Amino acid sequence: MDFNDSPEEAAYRAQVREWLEANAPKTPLTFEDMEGGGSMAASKAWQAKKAAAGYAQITWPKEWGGPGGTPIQQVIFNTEEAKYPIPPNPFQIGLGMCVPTVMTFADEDTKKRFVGPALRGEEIWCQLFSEPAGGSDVAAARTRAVRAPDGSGDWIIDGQKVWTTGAQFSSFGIVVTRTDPDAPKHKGMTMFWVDMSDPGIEVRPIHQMSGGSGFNEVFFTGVRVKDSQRLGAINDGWRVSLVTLMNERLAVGGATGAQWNQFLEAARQITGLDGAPVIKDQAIREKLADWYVQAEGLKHTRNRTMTALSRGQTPGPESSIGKVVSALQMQDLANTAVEMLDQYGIINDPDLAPLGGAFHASLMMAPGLRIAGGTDEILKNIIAERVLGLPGDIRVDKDVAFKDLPTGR
Amino acid sequence: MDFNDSPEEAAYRAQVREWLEANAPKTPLTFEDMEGGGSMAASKAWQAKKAAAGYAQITWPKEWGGPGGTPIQQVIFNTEEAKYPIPPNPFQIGLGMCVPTVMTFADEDTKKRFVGPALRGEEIWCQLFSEPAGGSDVAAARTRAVRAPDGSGDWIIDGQKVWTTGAQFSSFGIVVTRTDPDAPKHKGMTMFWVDMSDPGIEVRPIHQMSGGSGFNEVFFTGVRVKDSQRLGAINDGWRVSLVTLMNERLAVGGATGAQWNQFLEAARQITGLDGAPVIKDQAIREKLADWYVQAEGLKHTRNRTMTALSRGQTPGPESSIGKVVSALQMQDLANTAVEMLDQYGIINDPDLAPLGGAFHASLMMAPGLRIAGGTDEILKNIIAERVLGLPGDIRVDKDVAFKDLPTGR
Amino acid sequence: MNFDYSDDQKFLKNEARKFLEANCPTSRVRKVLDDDAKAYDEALWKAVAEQGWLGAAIPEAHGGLGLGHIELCAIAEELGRVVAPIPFASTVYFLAEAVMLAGSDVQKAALLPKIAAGEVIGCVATSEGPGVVTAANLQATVSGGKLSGTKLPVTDGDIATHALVLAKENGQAGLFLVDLSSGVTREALQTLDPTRDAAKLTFSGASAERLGAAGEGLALLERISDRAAVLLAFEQTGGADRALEMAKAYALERYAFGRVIASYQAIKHKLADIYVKNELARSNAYYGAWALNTDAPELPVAASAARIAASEAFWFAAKENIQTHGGIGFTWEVDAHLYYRRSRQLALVAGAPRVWKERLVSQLERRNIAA
Amino acid sequence: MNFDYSDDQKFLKNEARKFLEANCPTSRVRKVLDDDAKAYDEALWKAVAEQGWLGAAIPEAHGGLGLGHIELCAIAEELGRVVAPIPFASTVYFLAEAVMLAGSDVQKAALLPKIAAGEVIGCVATSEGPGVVTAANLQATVSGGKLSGTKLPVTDGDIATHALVLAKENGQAGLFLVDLSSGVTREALQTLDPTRDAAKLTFSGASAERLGAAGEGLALLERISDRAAVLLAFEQTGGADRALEMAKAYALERYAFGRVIASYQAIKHKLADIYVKNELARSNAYYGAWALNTDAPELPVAASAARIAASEAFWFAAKENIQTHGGIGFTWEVDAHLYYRRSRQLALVAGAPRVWKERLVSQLERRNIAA
Repeated sequence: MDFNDSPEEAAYRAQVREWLEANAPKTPLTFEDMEGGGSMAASKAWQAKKAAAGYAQITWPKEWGGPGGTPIQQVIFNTEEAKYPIPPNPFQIGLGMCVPTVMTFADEDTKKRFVGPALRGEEIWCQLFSEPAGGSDVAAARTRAVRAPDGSGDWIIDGQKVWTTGAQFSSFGIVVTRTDPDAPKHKGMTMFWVDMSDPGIEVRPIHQMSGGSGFNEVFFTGVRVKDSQRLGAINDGWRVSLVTLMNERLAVGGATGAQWNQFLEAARQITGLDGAPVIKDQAIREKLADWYVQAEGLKHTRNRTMTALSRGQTPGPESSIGKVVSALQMQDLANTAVEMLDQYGIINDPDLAPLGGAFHASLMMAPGLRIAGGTDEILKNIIAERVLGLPGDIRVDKDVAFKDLPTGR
Repeated sequence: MDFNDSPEEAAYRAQVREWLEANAPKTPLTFEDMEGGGSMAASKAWQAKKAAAGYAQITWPKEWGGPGGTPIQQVIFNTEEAKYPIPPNPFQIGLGMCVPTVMTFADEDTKKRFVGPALRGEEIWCQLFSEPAGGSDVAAARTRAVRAPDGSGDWIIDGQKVWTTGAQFSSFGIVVTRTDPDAPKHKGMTMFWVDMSDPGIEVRPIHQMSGGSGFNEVFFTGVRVKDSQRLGAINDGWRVSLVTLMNERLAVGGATGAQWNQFLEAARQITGLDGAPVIKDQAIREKLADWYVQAEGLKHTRNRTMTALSRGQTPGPESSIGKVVSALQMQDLANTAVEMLDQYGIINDPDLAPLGGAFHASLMMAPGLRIAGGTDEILKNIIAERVLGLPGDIRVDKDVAFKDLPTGR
Repeated sequence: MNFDYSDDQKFLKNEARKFLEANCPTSRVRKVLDDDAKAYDEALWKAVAEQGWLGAAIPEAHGGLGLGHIELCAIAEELGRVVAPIPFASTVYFLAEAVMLAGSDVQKAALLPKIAAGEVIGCVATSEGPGVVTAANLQATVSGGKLSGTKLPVTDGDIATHALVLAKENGQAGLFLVDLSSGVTREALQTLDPTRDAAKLTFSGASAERLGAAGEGLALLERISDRAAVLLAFEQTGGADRALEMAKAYALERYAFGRVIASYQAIKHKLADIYVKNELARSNAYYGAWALNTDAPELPVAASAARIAASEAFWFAAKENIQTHGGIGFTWEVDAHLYYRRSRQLALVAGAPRVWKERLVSQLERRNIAA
Repeated sequence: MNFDYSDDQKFLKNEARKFLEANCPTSRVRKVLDDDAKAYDEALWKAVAEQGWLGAAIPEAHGGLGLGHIELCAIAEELGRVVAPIPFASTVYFLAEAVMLAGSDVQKAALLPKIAAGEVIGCVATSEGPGVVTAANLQATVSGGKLSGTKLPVTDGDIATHALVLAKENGQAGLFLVDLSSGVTREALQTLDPTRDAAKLTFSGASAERLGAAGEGLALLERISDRAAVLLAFEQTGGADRALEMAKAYALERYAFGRVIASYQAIKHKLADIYVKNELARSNAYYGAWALNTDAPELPVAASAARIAASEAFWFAAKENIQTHGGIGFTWEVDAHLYYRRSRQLALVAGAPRVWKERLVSQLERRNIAA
């Protein structure tokens, strides 16, 4: 049990380090840099550089333009890359989920057209699955696609998608539509790729309680697409969407928001119940211990996942526990920090609140983190069913025509 | 908002106090008193006295031998009675659930035969509903009752009941049986009363992890009962059992086990992390505050229930929250107390452990308290469905013949 | 046993609910939320004054309704349900209670009628920075009846006419009544609940009259806070109940996988957990109301328990209401975050729950020794 | 990255599992549970010695297998799964580790081969009464190499041949190796886990050899406890995993309302919660194992985290396993309570989790200052 690279990994890491040292940005973008699309330009430039050097999608096979590397090589690259002040990465959903779906179901010409620009960061993709009526329930899609009445074979798409990350800067998207409402819900859907600049597609940002707008609503009004934009067979969209969702990248990312060590720092400086620093308070100390132990547990769980990758194995189910633990911790830690400030805790002005308001930001982000990408409840279902092998929830919607299913808002 | 009696209540309370002062025992039973059935004799004697004075089942109508009083009168009597060292009450399940069921469904002769002896504590009743294959699921009963082949109209009962409180000292019981396995589960059951001394009935105590044996298994082997012992129509036992369960007495009882004030006392005397008494530990203090607030919340929730009774109203749903809160608190408080002792916490010898081992006893009782009389999970379902009006769980067993239902152990 | 609102009180409460449903829909609350320049809903404040609610517990001799505190609790519960964006707590729970408890006859005569009429807005200025304010770290000073120092955050400090200020006089902590018409500069603060604004107040020689005896400012502040805590507990309970209703209503209309989500045990048990906490909070609040209304010696313990239970219940209900809503729950457009914000504002405005837990346990220790 | 058992270690672990399934079914554990006179399973102890497990981490030069600590962790995990009723922790995690860490060459030569052979049984005698033992409240005294005083509870004190005893010498706390063949009286104690017996030891002039430097007994005890904590964490994780398996198996075969109870979300999410805690515990334990095996400076922090996570996970798994079983779960006949008891025994035997939380945070404070 150690944290060492195998000889092959060490060689790869050395090569990556050398390349990064020669090519990666050394200073973060300034606010001036980021203005007027500067941030996106920097992201695209960095992606192009990585693609040229074979570091863009390391596990992609040569036929898709990748170097055909291993998952652990991707992890090594990510680890080393994170040491540099690289620009944001808006390509992941496209490269991780959308483009592989297109690659799997599209014809050779389509592949040729899309793979290169996506890999080089020239074109960004978004995934148009969720709808207002069905968040976790992708098969509840109501967005209709019907054949154009002109006999051209084209399809007309009408409906609304929601929670679409990056729609505002995406060139293309893949969209799940309902093509046979008389069939059971899983059997009447069809997948298409769409050009986001097509007339009839409108992107509106969603204003979150945290103040941010990372997600969008996307409205489809009479959007005409060619039948050649269809991915997979008609009414086979559910199976196609499963391919997309299975391509979801390994959840090796960590939690966001303020962490235990920032809490510890703040607790040293705040007056506690008896006038001593609040860090002397044993109730606070026990909470700190609990958060530390959870955070370390997650960190070393990721190490176990990476070990499996390093050994050429499929990672075990332990990789699924990350978000359900870290989102709840984020909410608890942020709330404890805010309460620790006593009356002062209501102030969230970054100039006045500790850590530039990081705890307050966490408090407002946490409710979203507990929901986005699968609610606590959905994730526990997934752990129970896929990891522990317990039965699925009883389904009442399997054998009913979609149009006859009861719906709410 | 006050805690005062209404004039009528005050008058009743004065009358009760006078009677108790003249009649209630003034000293607890000694160990010698309790030996050789002495405890049961004392219980029966006290019950007979109460019955003679009209205090046994205060809300029972005159036709059942009660004084036809109000629920709040019963509460007043209970409160005042609890101030005296009265013997245990083994009659409650019989008088609260079994006998009312008999009263509702039996003929006049049967009523005459049973009501007096039960009220006077001469005969104790037990409720034979739960079975090994179905704890919370009363309608899962497999205990068979079939007509005797001799054409007498008698029934022969075979099967096993479990979690039967007081079976070892009961004269009679009411038993749910399966009479039509071809019908759906709720439609093929029949209720009988049985004489517990009948041949073929065997009572075996259940050894609990706490060391106690408050429950029994009851085995029925070819037990013959007359058709006149049937309560309600053939195959209508589910409806009959609902009457029994609706007669469950109001959950106005408090939690058992060691409480916050005992914890506080113990925490004053135990060395904490830094050599000071552990009561100085803020983590312990916050827990104490939480337990106190919960306990006070339950106490005043009971006061709200009693207020409803006092106003002649049906108590609100708030009365259902007691056990789910107190059982979990009992487990947490006991465990914290044991951990507070550090290594010494493993010692549960009543001569060495604090409070005569009360925390350790709680620790071993709590798992049972979280289950008996409805698991935490069942109680939350009840709150969700009956109080909040949320839908019931999806039932897959409603329209299937009982014999075709899948079963485990 | 009479441990509930009376019929008259229920009638009052019901009327208050109808009034607020008509006059304080969340669209009105959002006007304060979205407008940085808007510190409170002035029209609602006037309407509430016209209802007589500001003087519900103020004696008739001082221009109030003289109803008693149970009635005020009932109103507080309804204000909490609608996350009312008005300086009710600062003015009624703190300032009016402080004046009634410790004001001179002159002060009572001068202030109480104006409070009842909505002409005076109060605020409480104790905090000076992050963490707990103590006799040792208190900086604001009164000398010769003039106050200097800085206080933040002061909820409603930007609109208040009068402040209760904790400050040192001759080296001892005292509680002072300060007229904010001069000697103070105010700076609006950015807070987590923009529907309840707060400010930084910098005093430079504002006129300050001491309330209560010299050197007993912290003890008096505790007594006032006990009274406010009970009333706040009703606001919190009202908010928690509303959050549960929102969660329940959404769970009953939202479908996932062909079923209303209210039919899933994860949601059912979550709502049951909220319900249990809310009922425990309500029962503790009732006991606090009884102690407040009868000025019982149990008040400090009862108020602490009420505040702890209500703070916990509202927080839990507010965050799990968002969770029950799923994606839409964390959008700006849905009202769930109004309750999330308010649950934090109310939990902090009169001291964080952990401060109250410590107060509770020290009192239980003393009681247990005495017993 | 190599953060898991190696193939060889997995093989060893698998063999250990097979051996214990054959040699330590719960029917064997119950023999110790039900028989007050039986302090441990002597036959199993002998068999385990024959497997070489007692000396797994003892160098070959001292009669051990010299495998290293990861292998010992693997064995500990398996012993935890079967709630083995033997003095393995006292002897191997504490006594052997103490002698290897701080013993003289003579002591090593005398004790380690006998430990490996199963001829020596160890115990740890630090506690003297309720609460935390500190330098200030420590009473046992060594004078002229002779120990007097009373220790309780001492797990395996009734069967041990040697004890590690915390006692004062010249007013300073020291850690002593004590031969229990004379100068001690033993009295069996009634404990919450009768499968792991404990005793009260009264010393009257027993021979005591100091381990480590004078006055550094508490520091040395901490270093030994760190090592033991990692190994105990594996036992706890093994127990927690087994409790989860029991709960899952029962939930998949028990029907209520026509469905296996494993199909209800309340049960599914409960088991998912157990799983999550168990995996966090396992990951922390692995890091502890790495630190133990490499004698890394991170050991104190890693050991604390491992112990805290494992104690919490086993407690949660053990109690919710009973809950999942429903009525039958709290009967004597079902094995669930064996795990409930053992979870408490293991959480307390090397100091309660709260003591470890304090240790962890003081170290994080120091590290954060240093960083």
